[in-house]
Amino acid sequence: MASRRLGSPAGRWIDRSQPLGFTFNGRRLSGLRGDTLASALLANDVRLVGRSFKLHRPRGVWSCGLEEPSALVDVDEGARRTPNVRASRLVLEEGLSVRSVNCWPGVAFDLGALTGACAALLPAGFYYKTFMWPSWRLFEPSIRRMAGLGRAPTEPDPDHYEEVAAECDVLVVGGGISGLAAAAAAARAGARTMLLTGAAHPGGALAWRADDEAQGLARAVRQLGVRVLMRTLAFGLYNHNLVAACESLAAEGGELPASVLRERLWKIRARRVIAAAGAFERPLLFPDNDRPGVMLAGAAVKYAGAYGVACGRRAVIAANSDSAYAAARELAQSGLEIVAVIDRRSEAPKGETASGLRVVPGAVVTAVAGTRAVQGCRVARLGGGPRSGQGEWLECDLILSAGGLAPAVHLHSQAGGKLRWVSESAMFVPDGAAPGLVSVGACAGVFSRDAALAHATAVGEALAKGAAAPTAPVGGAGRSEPITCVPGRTSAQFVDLQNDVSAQDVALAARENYRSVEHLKRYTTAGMGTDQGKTSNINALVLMGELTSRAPAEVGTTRFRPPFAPVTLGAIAGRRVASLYRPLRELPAHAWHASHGALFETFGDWRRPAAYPLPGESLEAAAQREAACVRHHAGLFDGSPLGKLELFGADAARFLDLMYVGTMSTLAIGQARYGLLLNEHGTIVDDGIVARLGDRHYWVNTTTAGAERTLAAFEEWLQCEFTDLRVLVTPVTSRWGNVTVAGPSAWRWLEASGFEAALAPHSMRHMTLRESALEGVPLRVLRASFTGELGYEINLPADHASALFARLWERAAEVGAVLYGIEALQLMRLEKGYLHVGSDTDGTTLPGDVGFARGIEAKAANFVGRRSLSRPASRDPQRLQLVGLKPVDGRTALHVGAHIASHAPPAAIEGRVTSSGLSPELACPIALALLAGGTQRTGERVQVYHLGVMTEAVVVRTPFVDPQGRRVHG
Amino acid sequence: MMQLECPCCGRRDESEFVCAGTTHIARPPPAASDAQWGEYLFFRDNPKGVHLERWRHSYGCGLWFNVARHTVTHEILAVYAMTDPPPLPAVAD
Amino acid sequence: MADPAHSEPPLAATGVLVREEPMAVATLRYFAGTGEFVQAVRAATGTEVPPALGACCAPDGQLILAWRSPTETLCLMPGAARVAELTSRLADSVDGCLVDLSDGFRVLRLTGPRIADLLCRLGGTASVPQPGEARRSRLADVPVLALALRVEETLLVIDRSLLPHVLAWIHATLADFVAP
Amino acid sequence: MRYSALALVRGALTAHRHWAPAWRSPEPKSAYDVVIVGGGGHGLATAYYLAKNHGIRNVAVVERGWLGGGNTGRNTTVVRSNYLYPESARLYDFSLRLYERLARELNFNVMLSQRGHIMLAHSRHDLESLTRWANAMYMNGIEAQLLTRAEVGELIPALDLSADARFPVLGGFLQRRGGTARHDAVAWGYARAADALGVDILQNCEVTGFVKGPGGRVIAVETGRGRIAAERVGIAVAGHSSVLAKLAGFRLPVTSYALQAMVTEPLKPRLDKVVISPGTGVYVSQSDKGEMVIGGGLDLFTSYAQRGSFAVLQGVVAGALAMFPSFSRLRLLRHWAGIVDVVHDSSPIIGPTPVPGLYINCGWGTGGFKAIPVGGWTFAHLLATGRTHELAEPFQLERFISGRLIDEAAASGITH
Repeated sequence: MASRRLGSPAGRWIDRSQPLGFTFNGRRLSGLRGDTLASALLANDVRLVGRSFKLHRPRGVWSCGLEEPSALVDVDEGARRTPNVRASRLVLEEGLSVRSVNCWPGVAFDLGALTGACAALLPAGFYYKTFMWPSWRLFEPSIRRMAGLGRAPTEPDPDHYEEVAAECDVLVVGGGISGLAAAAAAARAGARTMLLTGAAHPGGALAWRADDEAQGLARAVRQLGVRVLMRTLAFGLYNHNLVAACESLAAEGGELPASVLRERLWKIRARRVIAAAGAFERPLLFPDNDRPGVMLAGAAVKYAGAYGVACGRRAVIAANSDSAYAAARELAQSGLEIVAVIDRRSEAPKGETASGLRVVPGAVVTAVAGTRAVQGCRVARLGGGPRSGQGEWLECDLILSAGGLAPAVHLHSQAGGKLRWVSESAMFVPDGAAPGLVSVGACAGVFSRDAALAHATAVGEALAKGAAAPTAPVGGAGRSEPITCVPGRTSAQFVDLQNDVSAQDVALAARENYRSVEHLKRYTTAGMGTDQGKTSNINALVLMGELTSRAPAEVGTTRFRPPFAPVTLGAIAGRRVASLYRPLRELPAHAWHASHGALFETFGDWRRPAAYPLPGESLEAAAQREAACVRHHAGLFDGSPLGKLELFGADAARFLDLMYVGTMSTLAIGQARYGLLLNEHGTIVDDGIVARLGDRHYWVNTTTAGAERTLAAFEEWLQCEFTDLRVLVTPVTSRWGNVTVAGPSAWRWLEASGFEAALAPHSMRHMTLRESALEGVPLRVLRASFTGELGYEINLPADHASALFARLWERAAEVGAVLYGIEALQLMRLEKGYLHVGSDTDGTTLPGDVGFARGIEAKAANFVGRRSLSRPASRDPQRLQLVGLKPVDGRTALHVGAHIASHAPPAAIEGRVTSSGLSPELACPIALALLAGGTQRTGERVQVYHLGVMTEAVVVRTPFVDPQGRRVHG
Repeated sequence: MMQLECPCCGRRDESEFVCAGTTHIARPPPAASDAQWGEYLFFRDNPKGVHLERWRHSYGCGLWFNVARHTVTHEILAVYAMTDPPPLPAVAD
Repeated sequence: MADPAHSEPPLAATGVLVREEPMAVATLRYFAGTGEFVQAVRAATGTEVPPALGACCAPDGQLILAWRSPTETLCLMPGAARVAELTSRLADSVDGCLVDLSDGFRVLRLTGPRIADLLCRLGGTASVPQPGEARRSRLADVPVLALALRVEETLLVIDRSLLPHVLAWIHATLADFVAP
Repeated sequence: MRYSALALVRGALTAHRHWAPAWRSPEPKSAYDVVIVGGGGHGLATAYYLAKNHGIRNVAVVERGWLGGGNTGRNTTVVRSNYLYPESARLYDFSLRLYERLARELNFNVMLSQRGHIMLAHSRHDLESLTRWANAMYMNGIEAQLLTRAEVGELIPALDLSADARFPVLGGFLQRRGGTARHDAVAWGYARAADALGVDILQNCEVTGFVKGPGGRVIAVETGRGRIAAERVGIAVAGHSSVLAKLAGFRLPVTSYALQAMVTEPLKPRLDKVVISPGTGVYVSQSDKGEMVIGGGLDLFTSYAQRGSFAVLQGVVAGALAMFPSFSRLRLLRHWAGIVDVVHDSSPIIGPTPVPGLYINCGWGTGGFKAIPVGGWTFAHLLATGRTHELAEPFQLERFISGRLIDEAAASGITH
C-alpha cells in the first residue's frame, strides 16, 4: 500500500528510525515512534476508520486532537480493553491492537449501514414519533444493539490509579505560548505557579513547529520553578477554584506489565486560574461533508508538519475564513497539490488570489464524490442559488474544511463566566473574567501573537500580585462569516458527525419549535457525543439562529458541563477501589477467634464471629448449640465493638438526663442503668448502658452502630444548644476490648481464672460496674446481660483481649463453656424480648412503641425528643407497638419481614415481624413484631403473611424465657 | 468541592466537615404548641442567597461553628463561633 | 497476663520509611482557657499545653504533646509507666481529666524527604504538618492525627481499628512511588 | 398532527417539511382559569390533566426558562413503585400505571422501558429488609420478587459477585415493572398534548410576585411578561419551591439540595436492569443510547447551584466501581446536578397552602420523575375542584404539625 509519508523536514515528532508494528481490525500495519494511531493510519493510506453512531456511515480521521468525533477505536482485548479511544490522541506503541467501533461484522462491510440506507426515515427524534404500538419494549432491544459505540470490558481493571492534592497561587491551564507567557510572568512576580497541559510537548499549536519563542518560553517557565505537568488534562473547575486534572502515566495498549499505575488524578486548589486552552477549528457545512477524506484544514497541516503525513495528494480547501490561506500555503510547501480554495465569502483576502493559488470566491462545495474515500467534488457560485450536484467538477482525494475558529471557553463557562458574540470572526469569546478565572490567548479570543503574549504576560503578573486582570484585546482571528449550510435540497450536511445530526435535522428542530438551544441539543442530540460537540455546537446554534432569525448571541450556548474531555472512572475513584473503598474493621482478638473456628460475617463495618460451627455444622445449628450451652453452663463472647464514651464534668449527670429517656443523675457511684437515646423527633436512635464512675465521671456504652452517631449527637447538643453545661465527652471505644462472660457458671469460671472475689455475684450486683485488675491489667467489669443470664462484660485494654480470651478458654472445659457469636446472642436476647435497635425499631419508632411509656411518665425532667412524644400522631393508640408472637402450631417459623394482616394480600397492613428465631429453650419458633395497638392485643390470634404463605400466630407477652428475670442474678 | 475555614484548623476541604443545616433556630420550651414545635422541627427559610448554617469539623478538631454561605455561588461570607450572633442577615437574592 | 506482641512490618520506598512505633497514648481533656487542670499539666510535664495546631516535646524528650481540639491535647509516651505517673499527678481536678487511650491508637513513624508526597496522596495539602505542628485531618478517608517535631519526620496517630486500612492505602501508594 | 411510522414515511418523501410545531409559543393572555408555575414534568402533566380530565383548557404554564429544563431533564430517569407504606405504594403505583399507557395516550414515545429494578442485599440484615419490602409490596397489591445471589448474577452479569467484595451480593429484590423512561420525552409529550388541548405554555416567563386580593387570596401572578390573572394558581417548581413560597409569604418544611448524576461514554449493551445497592447508595442503569447512567446520594448542604461537589462525585463513582469493577476503564462523559426539595419524611406535599387560591406540589426529593403522572393527576384534581385528591390526602402540610409523617427513607434506610 502506498505510504503517505512526506520527506523531512516534515514530521518533527516522528522517529523514522523506529518503526512500530500494530494491528487495525486484525490487519498488521506499521508506523513510526512518535505517531498517533491516526497519523499512522493516514500514513498507511487508511481512510475508512469507523462508523457513525446512528446511520453507521463510513468515517475517517477528521481532526488531530481531542475534538475527534469519528475515528474512535476499541484498544486491546480482555481486561485491558478500552472503548471509544480517539485515534488522534492514541500514542502508537509496538504491538498495539485496535478495532473500529460500532460496526458488525466489520468496518468495511457493516450491516448496521442498512440504517444509513433508510436515513430519510430517521430524522432527528424519529423515535419519539413511532415504536409506540404495541410497546417500546418490543423495539428497544434491537435499537439498543444498534446504539452504543465501543464494547465495555468484562473483567476487572488490572491497572490502578492514584489521587494527589496540590495547591498554588496561580494555575495555568494550557501549554501554548500564551499559557507559557502567563506562567512565566506569574512566577517572576513571585507566585507559586503550576502549568498543566494535556499535550506531550510544550508550545500548544506551535509545539511541532521550530518556533524559538515558544521553546524559549518553555525553558524560561522551567527555570523559574513553575511546576509543569505534561500529559495532564484539566477537565473540570469546581467550587472554590478546585481544578481537577487527569495525568496519563502509562501507554494505552502495546506490551505492558501485569499492572501499572495508569492515570493520576490531580486535585489542585488554585487561588487564581488562568485558562489558556486555545481554540478549535470550525468545519463548514456542505453535502456529504462527513466522507472519509473530508477533514479540518488545521489537522491536515499538523499531520504534515508534526507527523510527516500527507492526508491526501490533491486537496480542495473549503474556506470561510482567512486561516484557510495559511493552511493552503503550508500544505503546498509540504508537497500537497492544492487544487483550489473554495471561499464562501464574496471576496477573498487581498493578495491571496495573486499568490498563484486558485481561489474561487463566493462559492461552495455542492457535492462530494466517493463513499469510503473522497474522489472529487463539485463547486458552484452561491449567487445563482446552487443546487446539489451542480457546478464545476474538481478531482481531489482530500477536502479540507477551514471555517474559522472557536475559542475553547469551556473552563471559563464552568467557572460561571459569560460569553459574547464577535460577529467579525463569528465566534463566542469570554465576556470579561469569570469568578477566580481569567482567559488568555486563543481561548480569550486573542489571536494575534504579539497581543496574546503581551496580554498573557500582563494577566500572569496581575494575578500573581492579586491585582485585577487587564481586559483581553480580542481580535486577530481574521474575517469569518457565520457558517450556514448550502442552500436548497441537498444530501445530508452534517453538523455533528458522531451523532449524524445534519443541517436538515436542525431545521426540523426549528420547525417543531425545539428552538431553545437546550431543546435543540436534546432533541437532535447535537453535541451529546463523546466529543461533546467541540466542532459542532457553534455551527448548530448559529444555524438555529439563522433558521429562527435570531442572532447567535440570542440563541445562546448550552451550559458547558464538566468534564472538558471524558475521564476514566478509575481515575476519579483513585485508590477507593476493592477493600480500600470503605474501611472494614477487625476485632482486637480477630486472629484468636479465627484460630478458634469463628465463622466471620460483616456487621456494619466490622468483621465479627457470627458463630463457631463445629466441623460440618451449619450456622443455625451452631447458634442453637451455643445459646443452649450459655443458658445452662457458660459462654464467651467478644463485645469489643460496643461504643464506649467517658463523660467528665460537673454537669455530666444533668446532661445525661437530657440525653436519655432514663434518669442517670440518681445513679450511685458504681451503679449502671439502661438508657434510650432519642432524637428531637422523639424517635429512637440508640440505646445503651450508662454507669457512674465518679461524682462527675460517667461511662456510657452505646450500640456498635451507634458509637459515632451518639458521640456526634452529644457534641452537637453540648456545643450548639446546652453551651452552659460543663461536660467533656471522650470516645474510648478502641481503647477497651470487651470480653463478655455469660451463663449460670460465669462466676465459677471467672473465679477459677483468677478474678478477685469482690466480683462475685453476691458482692457485685446486676447493673453495677467495678474497676478491678488482673495481673496488673486494669479492668472495668460491668455486670450486665443481653442474654438474660448472669453476665460480666469485662472491659480491658484492647491489646490484652486475646490474652484474656486465651486465659479463660484454658478453663472453659471445667464449666462446659463455649464461644458464642452474634447469632446465639440474638437468639438469647430474643428469648428475653430485649430490644435490638435497628431491627425492632426503625426511623419511626418512639419509646412508647417499645414499652417505655411508663418510664417516660415517671420521669419529670425534660429530655431531647420529649416534646415530640406528645404530638397527636405520637399518642395514637393504633401505633405499631412491640409484642411477642408465637406460631399457633408451635412449628412454623415467623420470618423477619413477614407482615400481619387480617387476610391474604392485598390487605391493610397491621404490623410486621421484626425479630425471629427458633428458641433453644422452648424448642419452638418465637418472634417479636411491631403490631398496631399491639399492647392491647395479648392473646389475640393474628395472620402472618410471608411470600405467599399465611401462618396463624398468637400475640404473647415477653420475655419468652425467665419472665421474672431471676437468672441475671446468677 | 468547597473549602471551609475551620476557626481552629484553618482551610480544609469540605469533605472533612458535616453540615447540620440552618443555625440560630430557637428551641421552644416543652410548653410550646404542636404548631410551634412543628415549625421548629421542620419549617425553614431555605434561602436562595445567604444561608446561616452550622458545620462541624468532624475529621479535624470536632468543633461546631457557624457559616454564612451563599447557596448559589457557595461564597463563604463569614465564619463565626457557635455562640456568636449572626454578623450579617440571611438574605435571599 | 502476658503483653501481646503487636507490630506491623516496616514499609520502605524511595524517600519514605514507614515504621510502626509502640507508644502509650493518653488524652488531656479540659475546659478551654487556663484552668487549674492546665496548670497541673504544666507542673506535671514541664511544658505548656500546645496552642492550636501545635505539637511539642516535654523537656525530658520523652513525652510528646499534640493539640487535638480546643478542649483536648493528646499525649504520646514510651510506656505505661509514664501514663500511670501522669494520671496520679493529674487526678481529681474539677476542670479537666486525663483519659488513658493506650491500645486505642496505633502510631506510625514516617521518615524521609518525601513524607509530603505521601500525605498528599492520602489526603489534602492541609494534612501535612510542619515541624511543631499537629494536624488532624482526613487521610485515606479516615481521621488521622499527623504531627511533626522535626523535618523529615512525621508521626501518624491512627485509631487501632483503622490501622490496616491506612496501612493498605500507604502500601499501595508507596508501591507506585518513583523518583519525583 | 399524529405521530406514527406512516407519518415518518410521508416525511421521508417530503424532506420532513410537514411536521407541525410540537407546541406553540403564544403571547400571554391577561387572564386564565388556572396558572401553573413551573414548566417541568409535574407542571406540564398538571396542565394536561386539567384539560383532559376536568375540561379546564384556559390554562397557562409559566416557565422561567425552557420547558423540562429543571429536574425533569436532569434526573436518572428511574421509574418504580416499590414502596413500604400503603400511602406511598398507592401513589407511586398509580403513577407507574399511568406511565404504562402514557406513550399511546400522548401519542409521544416516552420510551418507558420496564426492564426491571433490582435492589441488592449485602448482608443477612439486608435480606431481612428486602423480605419486609417484598411482603409489604404484596400487601399493597404490587408484584415483587426476591432473588437469590445466583439469580441476581444471571440478571446482572457485570455485577461483582465475589465473596470478598467490599459489599458482597447475597441476593436482591426485583420489581419487574420498574425501569426507566426518556426524561425529556415525558416533558415534551405532556407539553405537546397539553398544547393541543389549548393550554398556553409560556417559556422564558419568570414569576416575580403574587398579587393578592380580598382575604389575601391570590388573584394574579406578576411575571417577566406582565401580570397574569388567574382563578387558581398552582406551584410545581421542584427545587425552587421555597423561593416561590417566600414570594407568596409563607414557609415550607423543605430544604434544597444538589443531587448529582452522570453518564459514561456510550457502549454496546452491558447492563439491562436498573440496579441500586444499599451499601454504596449508588444506582446504575444503561440508557438506550448506551451510556451508563450513575446516581448516588445528595450533596448534604443547602444548594441552589446546578453544580455538585467533586468529593461527592468521587464517592459515587467509587461506589459504582465497587459494584462493577469492570467499569473502571469506562470514561465519564458528563456530570451535572439538579436541585431537589427534600422534606424530612421524603414524601411529597400536594395540597393547599396557607394562601387562599394558591396550591403547591413539591417535596418529591430525589424521586420526582417517577411521580410526574400522578403528581400532575392529583394536582390537577386539586386545582380543578379545590378538593384534595384521595391519593394525596396523606400528603398535606398538616402532617408536619401532627407528626403523621410517611417516612419511607427512615423506614427503609435508603433515599427515595
